[in-house]
Amino acid sequence: MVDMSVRIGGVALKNPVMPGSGTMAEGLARVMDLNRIGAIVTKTVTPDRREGCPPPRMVEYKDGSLMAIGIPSQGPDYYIAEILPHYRSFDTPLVCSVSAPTVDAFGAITAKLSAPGVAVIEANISCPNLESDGKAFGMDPEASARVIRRMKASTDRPVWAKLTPNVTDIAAVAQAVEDAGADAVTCANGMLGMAVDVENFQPALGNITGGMTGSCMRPVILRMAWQVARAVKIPVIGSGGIATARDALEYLMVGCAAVQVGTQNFIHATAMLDVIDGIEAFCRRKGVARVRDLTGAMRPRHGLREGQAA
Amino acid sequence: MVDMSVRIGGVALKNPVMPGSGTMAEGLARVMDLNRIGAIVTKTVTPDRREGCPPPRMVEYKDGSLMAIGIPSQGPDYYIAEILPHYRSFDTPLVCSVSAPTVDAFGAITAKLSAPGVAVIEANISCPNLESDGKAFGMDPEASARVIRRMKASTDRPVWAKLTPNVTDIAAVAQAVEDAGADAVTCANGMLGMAVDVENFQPALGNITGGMTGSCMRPVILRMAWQVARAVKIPVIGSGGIATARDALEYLMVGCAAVQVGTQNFIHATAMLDVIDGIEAFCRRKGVARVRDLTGAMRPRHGLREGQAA
Amino acid sequence: MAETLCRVLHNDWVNDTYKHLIVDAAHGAARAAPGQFFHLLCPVIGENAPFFRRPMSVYRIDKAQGRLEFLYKIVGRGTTTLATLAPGDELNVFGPLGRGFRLGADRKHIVQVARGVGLATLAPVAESAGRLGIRTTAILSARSPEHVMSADYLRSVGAEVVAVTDSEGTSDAAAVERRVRSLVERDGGDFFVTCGSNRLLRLLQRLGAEYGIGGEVAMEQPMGCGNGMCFACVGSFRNDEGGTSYRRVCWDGPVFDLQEAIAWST
Amino acid sequence: MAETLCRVLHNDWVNDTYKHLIVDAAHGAARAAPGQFFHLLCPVIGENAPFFRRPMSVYRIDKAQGRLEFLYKIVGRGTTTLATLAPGDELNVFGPLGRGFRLGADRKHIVQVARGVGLATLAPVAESAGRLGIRTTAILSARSPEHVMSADYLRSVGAEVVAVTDSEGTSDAAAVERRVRSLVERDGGDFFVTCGSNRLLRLLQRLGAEYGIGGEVAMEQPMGCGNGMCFACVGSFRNDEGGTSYRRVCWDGPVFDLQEAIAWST
Ligand SMILES: Cc1cc2nc3c(=O)[nH]c(=O)nc-3n(C[C@H](O)[C@H](O)[C@H](O)COP(=O)(O)OP(=O)(O)OC[C@H]3O[C@@H](n4cnc5c(N)ncnc54)[C@H](O)[C@@H]3O)c2cc1C
Ligand SMILES: Cc1cc2nc3c(=O)[nH]c(=O)nc-3n(C[C@H](O)[C@H](O)[C@H](O)COP(=O)(O)OP(=O)(O)OC[C@H]3O[C@@H](n4cnc5c(N)ncnc54)[C@H](O)[C@@H]3O)c2cc1C
Ligand SMILES: Cc1cc2nc3c(=O)[nH]c(=O)nc-3n(C[C@H](O)[C@H](O)[C@H](O)COP(=O)(O)O)c2cc1C
Ligand SMILES: Cc1cc2nc3c(=O)[nH]c(=O)nc-3n(C[C@H](O)[C@H](O)[C@H](O)COP(=O)(O)O)c2cc1C
Ligand code: FES
Ligand code: FES
Repeated sequence: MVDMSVRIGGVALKNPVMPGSGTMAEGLARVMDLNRIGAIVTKTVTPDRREGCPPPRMVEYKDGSLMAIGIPSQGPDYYIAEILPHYRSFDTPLVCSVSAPTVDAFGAITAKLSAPGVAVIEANISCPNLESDGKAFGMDPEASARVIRRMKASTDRPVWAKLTPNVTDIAAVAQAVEDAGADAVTCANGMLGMAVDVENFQPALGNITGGMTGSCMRPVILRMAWQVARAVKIPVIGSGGIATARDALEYLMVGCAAVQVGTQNFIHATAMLDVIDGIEAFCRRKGVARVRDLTGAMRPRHGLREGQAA
Repeated sequence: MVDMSVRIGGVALKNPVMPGSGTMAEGLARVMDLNRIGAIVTKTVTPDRREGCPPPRMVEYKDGSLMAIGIPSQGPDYYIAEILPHYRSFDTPLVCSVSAPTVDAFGAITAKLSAPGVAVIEANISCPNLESDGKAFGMDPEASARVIRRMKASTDRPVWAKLTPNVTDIAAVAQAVEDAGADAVTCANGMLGMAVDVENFQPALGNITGGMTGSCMRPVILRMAWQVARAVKIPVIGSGGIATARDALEYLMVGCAAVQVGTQNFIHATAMLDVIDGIEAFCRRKGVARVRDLTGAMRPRHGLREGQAA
Repeated sequence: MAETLCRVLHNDWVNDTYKHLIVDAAHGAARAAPGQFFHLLCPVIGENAPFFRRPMSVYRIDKAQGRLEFLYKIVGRGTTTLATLAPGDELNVFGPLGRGFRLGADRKHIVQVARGVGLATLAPVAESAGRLGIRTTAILSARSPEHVMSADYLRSVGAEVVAVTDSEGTSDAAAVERRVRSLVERDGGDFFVTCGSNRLLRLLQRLGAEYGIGGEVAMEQPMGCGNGMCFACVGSFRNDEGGTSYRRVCWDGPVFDLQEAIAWST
Repeated sequence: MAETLCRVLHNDWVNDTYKHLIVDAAHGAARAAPGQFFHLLCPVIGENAPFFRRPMSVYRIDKAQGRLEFLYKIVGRGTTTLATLAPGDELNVFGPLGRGFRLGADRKHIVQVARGVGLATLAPVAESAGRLGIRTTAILSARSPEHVMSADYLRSVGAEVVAVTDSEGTSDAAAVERRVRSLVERDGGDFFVTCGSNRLLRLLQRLGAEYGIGGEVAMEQPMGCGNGMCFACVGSFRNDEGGTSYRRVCWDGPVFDLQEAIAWST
């Protein structure tokens, strides 16, 4: 028996696998038992109601996709009235992702959504589509820290900070939010990208830029998760290009305590179950008693293949 | 007849297609006529001799690769004695890429390599493998500007600045090197990534981190090229995930004057010829008389597909 | 709703651009309703590497034999590799998904107007209507008589079929309008269903408003998840407040109220 | 050296893990030398999506008929999809690449010791030596007698063949050492070539040094470009200054001086 449980910023999870915000919705419950996953993470809610980005919203690549959805949101009241009840019947902790245009508004929505049934508030300080050119709070350590401090003052729930990968020094942002009191960091959101419809000399996305996600981004985001895990003491949740247990193991070994599966849920709705089962099978095969022992289990390469290196 | 010629920072190129530094070598001349491409760009030379990164140096993905080569360099004297002569028989301008650990050393190697037969010096301020954690001059606008100023003072050749994509605000770095006198910017080098050999609990690369390149990075680097082209007046050379003419056209349309083909040269050694021919065929089909008219030809989307957007 | 590995039983050309696919899918077939769709994991072969699944309406549902049928047009990467499947091959099928047609038993005579891939989507409506004892007239619009598909099948389930084609000059808007008016005025047509053409959608919206006749339309949009999770498939729809809002074609549709839909210029 | 679309003529199992591939490649065949390799663009099929090409030594070169032959072991993604090719399919082949064996005409008796895929690499050496009138003895090491490949072919080109196998207990280092010593001491063996085993490489290095006999070894390393451009394929080699330096297996090799090579622990 492998102990699959982990503790992330004050919350006990039965296993380290959960969806990325915005990559699951009520429909998932029709496909699988949400009691099996580590946490439920809902789509980011904003204070205002918004429609999101104009279509087309998606460009496909061989090993990833570029999506500009924006945050279609119906506001916190709707969330409490309509979304929360869907998930009340599961014993899986619910992580509510929030975003807002100002520090004040981050505080207000956090307070409002600290409702019964919400276990954690995840701060989406990183969504690349909201502002032009993708500028976001998460690009600035100071601004990120301000958001988290205000959120911590507005709730008794643990606060997770979801970082943007569109930065020079992601470890610095992680340290700033840790200092500001974040209980965990999620690393990371989609990377800002774009595509051109060359036949028509126009942007392929209605929003021009979008978030690049899926397997092909894993090497880049994994490197960031490694840098973050070495910089902070709070748990790190890896999110970027996880499609299989093997991919999740990479994140755990570089120092993550848990992982979020995103785009892959769109291709195989039960992807998270395969990831959970695969991690457990790996632990069994390798004699790892507790999944949390995998966190940071990567060791330096022994005996370089060719002896001395330059 | 399509006019395929372009001018990049003072140099006339017969067409806008050239290799990325470090993705061609003498072997390419055995496969194709180097007179056909817009420029020859040689592997980065450093002042010292170095062996480069320990193997394994490569991890493959479905639509890109992660390579940690480092800069195996035999120094500028060797370059002048052994590398330059290989390319003297071609009438294609030679771009010599240089890198160095200090601003002074950047100046010195630039002066030294402003040898007969060298048309342009490209500053590799972005190589992600040289310093631990991938820190590089190119991550700091100030440091980048200092390097370019010193190089401009050390040579009468045009200087191109090759940016790193591992930054929050690539447009700011581009503006800094433009102000420092750069004649063009190349956008961009590989993105820092890593991979884990989970079976053996160790990094998959001898160097731990490496540069992620190939098609899957195109959406991200293309977005950066677009941001850079809007921020500077000097020509922008796009480099990231170009495998076909269609890919190159994306870069031209977002504002690039030329492109560099990298990883694809490893898969199809004559990839650049296909890109050149494909761009020319596109121009003919669309009635574009001069390839330079494609630069920045992207227009806003007309009539959003579904009427009014939020 | 589930992800199922099905066995391909048949995958043959119907004409020069369409193929007819039959798979063994007891579970899916048992649950699928007209207008619903399945999200198919098309194979990856060389440069044709579809990343997401591809949505396909159910064309026929054979509950008795546990078979699902699709009628599809080869247009791009996914449909190209789908076309390579041979009997015996496996196909990963996710569904049934979406909201199908709501055929109230109080309808008397359904007028369906379809073009292109819309034929596939509307075929099960005729079959269902037949079982419910509702009269159906299917106006099938196509490029040429060879491209009129499934007329025999529709007749076999009891529908009256009117084929109109570009090559015969019978498919223009005015001609179709005359047909529809006559079906309403003389034959008691009291419900419109349509799929596959913006021009025909606009026509039926106008006539529906004029005659006060309700209807439904099956919409298309490129899809990510097909299951309401990614919001990639939105299009604009008229809302209650007199404006428009985005709705998910995969989740709120693909079948929408005729008058709420907005013909997207594609 | 060029990129050529070849037609597959034959691609069949030799035993449970190896296949024998023959392609029509007039241009490549005319120029390839023993020890050189081709860089093959293996097809992309589903999850098996090799990104770079895969290097394969020429196993046989039939200049008369313009054919190239490869003998390959199925180990991963690229070789798995390579194995799906059927006669008539196309294969994109790039080469010949690399530096092959240098068989000076002054050799009298070449002793070649190969294991695994090394058999493929050394086969053309025997053929070439045969044509140059140089005697060759090939010690073929394998898991079991069924895995000893190409013994007949080697005999047909004039080589003497000694098969040693794990299952018969004849392949251990001591046994092979006795064989080689005897070939040198009694039969005038004056040049070593080897491929496919670090253990055998070390053995021949030791015996070569002891007897003052030269030799060459074909090395392997995962490759990117195969054409000296990416520097992905380096390994450590002894250099003139008594140290080691990285050299590109694709460009400086794959055939290297026996004593300069360092057995990489794989
Ligand atoms: C609910 C639903 C039901 C459908 N039912 C059928 C059916 O029964 N038979 C049938 O032949 N087709 C049907 N379609 C359309 C079918 O899904 C697309 O033709 C298919 O996804 C194209 O995939 P591809 O990889 O071959 O093309 P791609 O290479 O992805 O694209 C080729 C072209 O088709 C366009 N396209 C891609 N996906 C869609 C889409 N989902 N809708 C509209 N245009 C698209 C692209 O913009 C591009 O111009 C349906 C679509 C939906 C949304
Ligand atoms: C110059 C040269 C000539 C070769 N000639 C032959 C030959 O004639 N017959 C033959 O069967 N094989 C030969 N090989 C080995 C062959 O290239 C590899 O087996 C093949 O590339 C593996 O590809 P794959 O996609 O099937 O495996 P992958 O899925 O890429 O990897 C499977 C395993 O093989 C290892 N591997 C991958 N590539 C290589 C490589 N190039 N060298 C060593 N290990 C590797 C990987 O690390 C991994 O452990 C040669 C290699 C070289 C460098
Ligand atoms: C369609 C889509 C919508 C997303 N919406 C949100 C969101 O609302 N809030 C958020 O924090 N992240 C959002 N994300 C980011 C994901 O949660 C995840 O961090 C990212 O996709 C990287 O993981 P992946 O590569 O596994 O998809 C979204 C991603 C996608 C693809
Ligand atoms: C193996 C390899 C070696 C490289 N070496 C250098 C280098 O020495 N100097 C440099 O400026 N860029 C180097 N690059 C970056 C390329 O020039 C190019 O900018 C990058 O690969 C992105 O383009 P691509 O996606 O087309 O490969 C190298 C890239 C690769 C893959
Ligand atoms: S396709 Fe994902 S919500 Fe419709
Ligand atoms: S494989 Fe590219 S240099 Fe050898």
